[in-house]
Amino acid sequence: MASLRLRESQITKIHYLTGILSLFAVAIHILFRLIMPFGQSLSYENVVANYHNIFYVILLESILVLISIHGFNGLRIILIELKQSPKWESTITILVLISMIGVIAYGTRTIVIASGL
Amino acid sequence: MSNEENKKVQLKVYRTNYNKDDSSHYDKFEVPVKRWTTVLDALLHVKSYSDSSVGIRYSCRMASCGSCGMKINGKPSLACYTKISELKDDVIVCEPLPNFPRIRDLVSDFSQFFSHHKNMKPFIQNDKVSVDIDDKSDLVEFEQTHEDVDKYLQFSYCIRCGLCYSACPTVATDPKFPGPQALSQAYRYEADGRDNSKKTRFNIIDERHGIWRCHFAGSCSVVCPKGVDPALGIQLLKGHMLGLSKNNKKISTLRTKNNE
Amino acid sequence: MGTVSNNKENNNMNSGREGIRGWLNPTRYGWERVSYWLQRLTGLFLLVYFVGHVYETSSLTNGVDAWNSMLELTQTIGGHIFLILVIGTSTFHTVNGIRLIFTESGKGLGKPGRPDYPYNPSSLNYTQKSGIWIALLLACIAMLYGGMVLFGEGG
Amino acid sequence: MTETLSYDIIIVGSGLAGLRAAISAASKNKNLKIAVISKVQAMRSHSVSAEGGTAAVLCENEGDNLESHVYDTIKGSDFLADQDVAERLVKKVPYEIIQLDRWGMPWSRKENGGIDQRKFGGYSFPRATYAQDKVGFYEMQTLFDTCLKYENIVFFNEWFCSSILHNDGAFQGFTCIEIKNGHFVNVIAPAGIICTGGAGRIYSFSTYAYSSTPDGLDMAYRAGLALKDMEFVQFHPTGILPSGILITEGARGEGGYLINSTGERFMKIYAGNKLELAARDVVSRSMITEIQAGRGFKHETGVDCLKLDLRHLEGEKIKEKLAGIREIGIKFSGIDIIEEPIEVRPVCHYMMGGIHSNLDGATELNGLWVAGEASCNSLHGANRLGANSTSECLVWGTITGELAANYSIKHRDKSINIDNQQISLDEKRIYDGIFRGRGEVNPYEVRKELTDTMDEKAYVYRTESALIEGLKKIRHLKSLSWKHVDDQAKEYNTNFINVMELDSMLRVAEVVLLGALNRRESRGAHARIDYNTRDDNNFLKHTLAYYNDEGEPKMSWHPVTFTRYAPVERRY
Ligand SMILES: Cc1cc2nc3c(=O)[nH]c(=O)nc-3n(C[C@H](O)[C@H](O)[C@H](O)COP(=O)(O)OP(=O)(O)OC[C@H]3O[C@@H](n4cnc5c(N)ncnc54)[C@H](O)[C@@H]3O)c2cc1C
Ligand code: HEM
Ligand code: SF4
Ligand code: F3S
Ligand code: FES
Repeated sequence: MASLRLRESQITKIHYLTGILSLFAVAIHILFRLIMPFGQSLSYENVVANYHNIFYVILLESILVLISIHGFNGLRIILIELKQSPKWESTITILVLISMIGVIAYGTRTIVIASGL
Repeated sequence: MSNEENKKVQLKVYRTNYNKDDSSHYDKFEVPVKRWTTVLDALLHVKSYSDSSVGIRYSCRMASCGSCGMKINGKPSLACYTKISELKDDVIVCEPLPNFPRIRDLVSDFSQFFSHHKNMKPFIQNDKVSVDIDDKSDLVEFEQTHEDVDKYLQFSYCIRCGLCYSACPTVATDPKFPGPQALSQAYRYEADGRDNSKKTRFNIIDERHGIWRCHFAGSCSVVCPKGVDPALGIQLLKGHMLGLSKNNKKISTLRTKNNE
Repeated sequence: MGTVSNNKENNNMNSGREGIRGWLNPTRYGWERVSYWLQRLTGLFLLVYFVGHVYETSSLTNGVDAWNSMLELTQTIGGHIFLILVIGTSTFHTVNGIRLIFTESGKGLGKPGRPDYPYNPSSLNYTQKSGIWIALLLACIAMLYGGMVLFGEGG
Repeated sequence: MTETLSYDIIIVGSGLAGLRAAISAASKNKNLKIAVISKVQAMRSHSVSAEGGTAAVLCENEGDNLESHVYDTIKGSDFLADQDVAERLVKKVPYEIIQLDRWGMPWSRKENGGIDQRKFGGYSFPRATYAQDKVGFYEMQTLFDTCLKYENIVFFNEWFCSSILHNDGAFQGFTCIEIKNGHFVNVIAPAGIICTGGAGRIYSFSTYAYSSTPDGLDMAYRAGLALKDMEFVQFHPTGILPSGILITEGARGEGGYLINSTGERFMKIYAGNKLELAARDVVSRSMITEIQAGRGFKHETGVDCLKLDLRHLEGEKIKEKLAGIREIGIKFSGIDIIEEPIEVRPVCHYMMGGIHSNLDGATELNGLWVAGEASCNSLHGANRLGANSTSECLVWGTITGELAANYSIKHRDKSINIDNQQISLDEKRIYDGIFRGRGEVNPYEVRKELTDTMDEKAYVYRTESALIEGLKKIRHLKSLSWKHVDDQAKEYNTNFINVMELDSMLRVAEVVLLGALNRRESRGAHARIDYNTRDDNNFLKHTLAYYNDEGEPKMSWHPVTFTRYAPVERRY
């Protein structure tokens, strides 16, 4: 386990990188919705249609992964600054990891089903 | 000017003695002030003529020893460096520095703060030149230009008053975080060309509660009375550690005597 | 080196730490502190929204009715206000986040040098402050725009 | 029974001298356990306030030489310096400067990357090594940080030493009060070094930190050691009003002028060659003469003063080399020295006297050394040259640290039998006499009167009648019932410490006045109006004062050591 542990500087790099990458990904995601009138963009057919475009699927999946990593790491940062004890910290790390994986898995499930892969 | 002659202000001083389970409270004192009266002067006036039991730490009275940090009207400040006339207020509230364990009244415990500093290995390490002079007949100094000195000089003038430590929001919740003072000292030695220790300090601060717990809140630099700008040192150090900026210090070598 | 001190009877000493109140109050110490506070708050808010959003879209898997009833939930005044907030916070968080990535790598903070009295720390310079102001401004503009789009279309 | 802690070497004081001694001893042998006891936190010692420079001969190939530094020091001392001591200082100090550089001292640099030096009063070559105008601060920081390398140095921050324990002429340890919790603790060791610094707080108008009280001197004095040459108190020409904070001599070294109310550079009358850069005693006397002749200014507090003019230096030069005093001027005097001349007045700045010691810094007690301003190895004689004091602290810090380490290693295995009676007597003196005393007079008022008396009666110029009045006043104050501490808490009781300090001030002030009274001549910083010339026939000797339980201090004399330089008249 210990060898798997990332240095904080590496985590910080990942945090910054996921932040920047998700900016681009989200930008495209939103653009997709702005190319048609806003109201229509949310209709079931349009949304599902999007899910059948493989590039869009990859885009969505990467947004999901990037933001989950970035966001939950952000949460971890805040929580370990709040209270310090080995127990609290490992609990936090594990919980955050589980939630992160959970959200990614749950989102991926949506993508997989909706895209009919 | 004449109404300034007998001007008085009210000093509200935080009082408590933790070992005695005193409940904390504020005592109020009237003190005469002049144009140049500092908060320290006023407190010492109280101590001499009103209540000798007020606990304060002080020494140099010229902002160079770092003893007299306290929260004055809500802001961490040096008592000897804050003139009452500057505060533009008739009530001066003195409280102990936040984020330090309290001993008594305005006196706080600095042991943890000092040990953070010590953990940074704040001394020159050099594997090429012996730092301790062995041969006393061969005395040469390191060669450093003005530019070399300017890289670290600013951070050298930290008087360890702890004001930055008490203003930092991370320190407020994380006692393991070294704090702006210690981290800026780590940068001071990293930036000094006489030090060529590679990455030892990086390893010390690249920890879960290390340098990355600074989020550039900048409050440390806001309160620093000496222009140290710890926030700057810390961010520069982060840049070096991320590999996003190069530490462009020149490794100093000993001067050769005959090139004068 | 060590330091001698007798800590036996100091167990009840008040730690003096400001604790969470330390960062809950952003009104002291200037704009950088505000930026720090907003970056956190917006980050947390976005995380909540993000998790919600992932849950929201999962209704896709349950067919068109589930999706539409989920949409109805968000197409309310409250839902729109929430969305506008998301637009604002994400704009601020993104713009300020990019600024922070630069500053926290030591860029744009000025160079160390001899400090002259009265001291003006170079890291608290106006480029940085305007970065914060611009992020705030853009967030407002984005919210206005978002409001126009959302409420403009018969919301 | 009081608690006892045992170490190999105890250093009292964490100023320049104390820290240098600690490093010197610690590097000698990694197994020696070294205790550094200080009544303030280590880095808060008075030495951080030193501004101007540290004198050393570094540029021999540019025309400086060791002999010239020796002679300048001796001439500055008005020939009362022990000449072998001056020689030793000059020989050793270049090493200290370079060693500090290796340890990270931010010395100011020349264009070629070497260490720069500036002019200082009384020297025939620019010899003051400087780091902006915060020399003492940077030196302290460098030494303190270097101390952190040594695991065998232990700091006792905020411990107040009250007495020396000794037996059979040998040092044994100190009794101390841990300020944080009021505990009374003995710290014992075979070897000790006293580095408690100067005592300038016996004057009201003083450049010193509030912590510079004579408790260290008094501790030695009560243990039967002599105080030497205490009448020689240096008045620095440029203290600002009203606080007494120092404007470094470096300001004149960089080219500042002293002007009187007619705008004249009056120093040309008194020291035609060196002008403002004559030795400090000369400049201070000239200033008082000007003021008495009615050519002074009145400060808004009503005190007479003169002005220091730095306007003709460029702003950039001031910002680069005198940044600290510019800040001090703006903050504490409301004057930016780039734009306006600043009001100054001679101010108590240094005590040439101290605990009697020999060339090695050894005292009359075996196993006890003194270093720094607390010591009087007679380096400075009747007047110290600026920048020679930090040099002294460094050199004798190193010497005594090494000697104490050797001594301690030799005497390590001998067990120390402390005399419990001594301890209980001391406890009685402190707790029954002072802490639980029943005085009615406010000790802070007594202190104020004492320091005002010193300001008035033992200032730059002295007369027999004033000194006698002063002595009477001090003895009167001493006899008042002031011994009591209002604050009876144990924890961080600064009231208690203040009263302990006052106790020592009263004794040491008496020695200063008595010494001044006995020395019927004018020499160096000691200027008597009624005996206005130097009298080498009768007074080319050091004053010694020994404590006497029953009454007046016992005064005696001690010869001056000469090597090569015969006394001549001093001119600048
Ligand atoms: C404003 C100013 C500027 C100066 N500038 C210069 C300069 O430019 N160049 C120069 O050469 N010299 C200068 N000097 C003189 C020089 O600074 C001092 O002589 C020197 O710093 C003394 O150092 P020290 O180590 O002997 O003692 P200090 O630094 O005074 O330290 C004394 C130590 O003893 C401790 N102590 C005292 N009593 C007790 C006790 N009872 N129990 C425990 N601890 C105790 C104190 O806590 C302190 O740590 C200046 C002096 C002043 C006042
Ligand atoms: C889109 C571009 C984004 C960028 C450029 C970005 C950038 C950043 C940066 C640089 C930080 C670190 C701040 C610091 O160290 O103090 C940060 C923190 C954070 N971000 Fe983002 N972020 C982005 C999007 C998001 C999103 C969508 C979320 C929500 C899921 C999010 C959640 C967080 C959280 C919770 C923090 C922690 C707050 C803290 O450390 O103080 N971020 N972000
Ligand atoms: S960085 Fe500034 S505020 Fe912090 S301890 Fe040093 S001098 Fe004080
Ligand atoms: S206040 Fe704290 S968060 Fe960083 S910039 Fe200063 S250390
Ligand atoms: S008393 Fe030294 S900094 Fe205020």
